[in-house]
Amino acid sequence: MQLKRRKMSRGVAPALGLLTANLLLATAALADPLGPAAPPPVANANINDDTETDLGLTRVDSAVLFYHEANGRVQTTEPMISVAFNSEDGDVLSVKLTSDTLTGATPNGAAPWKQAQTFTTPAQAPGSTAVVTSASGGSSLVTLPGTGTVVRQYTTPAHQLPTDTGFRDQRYAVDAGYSMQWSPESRVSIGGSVSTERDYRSGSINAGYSRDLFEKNTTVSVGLNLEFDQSRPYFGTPTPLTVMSGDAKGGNKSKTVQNIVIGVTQVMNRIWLANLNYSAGQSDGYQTDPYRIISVVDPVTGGPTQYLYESRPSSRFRQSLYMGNKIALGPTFADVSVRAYHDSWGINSITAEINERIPLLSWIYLEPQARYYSQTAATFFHDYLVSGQPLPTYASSDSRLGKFSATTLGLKLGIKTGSTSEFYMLAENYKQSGKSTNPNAIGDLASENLFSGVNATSLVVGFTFAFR
Amino acid sequence: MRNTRIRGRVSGRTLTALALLLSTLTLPACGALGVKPWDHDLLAQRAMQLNTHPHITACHEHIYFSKEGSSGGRTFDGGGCGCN
Amino acid sequence: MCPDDDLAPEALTAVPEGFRYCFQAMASPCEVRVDTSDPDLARDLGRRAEAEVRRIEAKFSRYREDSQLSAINRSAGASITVDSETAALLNYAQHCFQLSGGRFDITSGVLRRLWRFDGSDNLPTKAEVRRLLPFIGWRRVSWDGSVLELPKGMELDLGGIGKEYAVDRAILAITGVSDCPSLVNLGGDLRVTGPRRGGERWRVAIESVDRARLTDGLLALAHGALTTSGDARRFLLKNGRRYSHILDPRTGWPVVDPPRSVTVAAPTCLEAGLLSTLAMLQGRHAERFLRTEGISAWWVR
Amino acid sequence: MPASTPFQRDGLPFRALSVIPRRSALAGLSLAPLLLAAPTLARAAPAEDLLHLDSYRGKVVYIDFWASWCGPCKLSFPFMQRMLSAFHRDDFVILTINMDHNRQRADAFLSDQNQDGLPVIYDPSGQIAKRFGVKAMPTSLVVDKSGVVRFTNEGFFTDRVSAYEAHIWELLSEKH
Repeated sequence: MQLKRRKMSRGVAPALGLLTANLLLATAALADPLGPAAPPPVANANINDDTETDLGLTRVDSAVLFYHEANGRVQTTEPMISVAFNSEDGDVLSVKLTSDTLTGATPNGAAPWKQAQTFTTPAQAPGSTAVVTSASGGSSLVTLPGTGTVVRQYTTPAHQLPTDTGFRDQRYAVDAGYSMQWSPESRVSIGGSVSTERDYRSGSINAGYSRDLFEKNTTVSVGLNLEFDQSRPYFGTPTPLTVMSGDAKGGNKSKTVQNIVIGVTQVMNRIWLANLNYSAGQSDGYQTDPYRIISVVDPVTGGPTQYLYESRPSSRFRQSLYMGNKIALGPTFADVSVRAYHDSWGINSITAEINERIPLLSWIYLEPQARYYSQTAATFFHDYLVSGQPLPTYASSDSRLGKFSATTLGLKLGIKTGSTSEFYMLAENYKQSGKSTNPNAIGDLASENLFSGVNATSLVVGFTFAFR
Repeated sequence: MRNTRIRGRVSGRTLTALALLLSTLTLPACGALGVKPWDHDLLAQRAMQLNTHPHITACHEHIYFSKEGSSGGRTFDGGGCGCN
Repeated sequence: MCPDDDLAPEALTAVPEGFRYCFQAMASPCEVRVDTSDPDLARDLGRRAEAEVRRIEAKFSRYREDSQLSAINRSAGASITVDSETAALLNYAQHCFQLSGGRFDITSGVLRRLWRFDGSDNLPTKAEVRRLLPFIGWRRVSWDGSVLELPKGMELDLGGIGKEYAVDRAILAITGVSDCPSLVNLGGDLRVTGPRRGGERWRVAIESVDRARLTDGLLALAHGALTTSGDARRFLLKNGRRYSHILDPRTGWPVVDPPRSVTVAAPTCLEAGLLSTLAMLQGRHAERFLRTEGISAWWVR
Repeated sequence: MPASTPFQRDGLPFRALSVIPRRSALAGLSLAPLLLAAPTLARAAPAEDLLHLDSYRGKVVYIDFWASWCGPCKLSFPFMQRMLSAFHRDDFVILTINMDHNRQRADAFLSDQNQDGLPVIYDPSGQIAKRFGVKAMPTSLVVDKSGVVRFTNEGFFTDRVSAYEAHIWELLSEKH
């Protein structure tokens, strides 16, 4: 029986390709004959190899900062705790509490001199009879003859940077924020914060929007922040450039700060994530430090003739361009960033940072950190004013406004205690360095160390964990 | 924003111009960079996030804000404390 | 290609392009070339490929008494539920049967009882062939996608797709665990995972039909697979007429005047194998089939 | 019959020819998933008509591209597990395609999720994902009974699970 000679259908090859693919697809779905490639998967080979996410988890992160400046200067202890509630779709509600205890001596702005110097500050808050009882170490209460007002006086020995040890402060701050996935490609966030200390209050609100482009390789974001601060000096706000005295001063002063940050985060390649931020901030209102003074010195000897309360402009426009990079080099992760900053007070600065996170074992890593910073002086920065010369409109001797550079060297240690929990610790030294003696300073000031930068060590100890 | 802003010296304007130039240049170029969505394995690592330890970043912001003239960059710069 | 002998001392040998892992399976010398400088990786990938090839051989070779296929062939008409892999292969064979107008038929294996292609001239008689035809024909098999009933006396033979399927599966076994460029070659049916490091192409030797010249030319291959049908060693010669070992299952007789060998390139080994077999089954019209289908192929008349 | 001529192709003596077919065997061929890159010059067919999953004709197919490092992917597995048990094997098939470069991590992920039910196809080089123009992780494609990709879900959001499920019901209710 002769089978009918059916002609072979045309288009065999294309159909065959399809059939083959289906076959391989169907059979490929079978278990791999050899089973998993290697011995049963070991816990993450190294601690950096961790892609756990917080989706659907509540994350608690607590840390304490111990900050200590050399030679008796400022010292703070700052515990903080945050709780973040993560939904499974990326919405995050977070609250953070911070408290900050500050003690120690703060430079009062006067220049050192070859003789001891005595400074007089008010002891009674304006309109109240209460007297500062415990004038902390080194200062004493004196009743001025004639006026009968009680003032606080403290003396700085010769050749020493005048500092006021009368500072004790307790600050409390609450930050809250909510961010949500607005659409598969975009996120929005809103937030606010309140911070109070005995002589300063601050409140801010912020909002942000970010959008993913090019299959999430690029994220553009914009953030706005509006802040309202109120300076409430213990003994009222002194009139700028008036003589330092024990009299009660004026009332409180406030300022507003508006900020915008525009950022682009770009995946450069599989191991490199770059982030470019431009931020601009305008602050208007009272920006002077009510407790700081500036020495007016004798034009010949350089000796202090009087002390004036400092004065700063009432507006400041700041801009900075920041580029951060995260690079995965083999098992280590590098974080390299640079920032250029400029503001309307004449301060230009360059900051460069590098952190290298090196995994030691599967549960521990070390992260050496280094930072270099250098800034130019503000236009109105002076170590001192010269008696007899016309007073400038603005003048301050605050080292934060002077020309200096600083290096930070730190080491962070991370210990993984669970799939989503980690103990972390960072020890760091931050050292500012500037021109200590100024050869062409007036008279004997040339041999005094006018630089009042800090040399601080800080230790942060923290523990974070998450639960469903 | 009150308009009595002190005129920044030239370098202020150049910084703004530089920033705008950079953003206009980088954005279109961004399209060419990047990896396939399934090649984000290293980028998804926890250690690759821009802010792995928020509290440490906050401590740094606080210290540097109160000891230096500049601030900001990574996040909002802002006072929040009458630190001195 | 690897030495034929079974006693290859160390399966892994270094070659200019990296490493070559040799083994014997499916009655032919097999090699896995891995473009890497890491011998352990090469040995691991080689072993994976070999394990997959042996698994398929153990399951689907009709020469192995303990194979599933042999169990099916002994079922004498009983209904057998087959596992999903066998089902997928039977579906595939069924589609190929329909596509080829009945020319590709996995039930034509019984013809081997009559035909011995040893270069001699002992052809079977027409009567002997006619007596065997009732036991050939996929249409006689009842197959509903999971249960098979093979009539008594009939046999299945995955000869046309077994080796090619093993090559494709071996490639999957490799690409499943590594991006390392590799080549799997089972007795001339070969496939690459992709271009070699640096985008180079693989150089592959094609065994020609002319026994005198071992290799005929080199092919450079960056993607896909290559198979060759036709074989200089298996034919019959009777009063000047050459009978190739390609049998038309519908007639039980060798195909008339096929090319001596056809080599086809395609994305997968299965496609290349099927297309070269189908081309040979066209006999005289092989070249026309290859051209009209736009198949990239090389043949020798 | 002329003596055996060397391999003959377009009359060119055959030397080290690269595999450049005159008219590629794959021209117009609709490659279903697992076809790796076609020979060099073949045009890649557009992603849409690629998915003629012939052997799945008559079934709705849910294809999910995932990786161990992707947070939302982990959330999609319980959903897929539920869908697998919700519909009959003859009507509904789930295929998951793993994009991990490191197989160990994929297997570690699967053993954590104790996912033995869901078939996994390993695609470390992203061939399949490229063919389907995957733009996000995870991406799930819902294919109707005649093999056309009807829904593409980029990302996985738990508050859209009912929408994902509705897609499947819709396609199941269509006549094939």
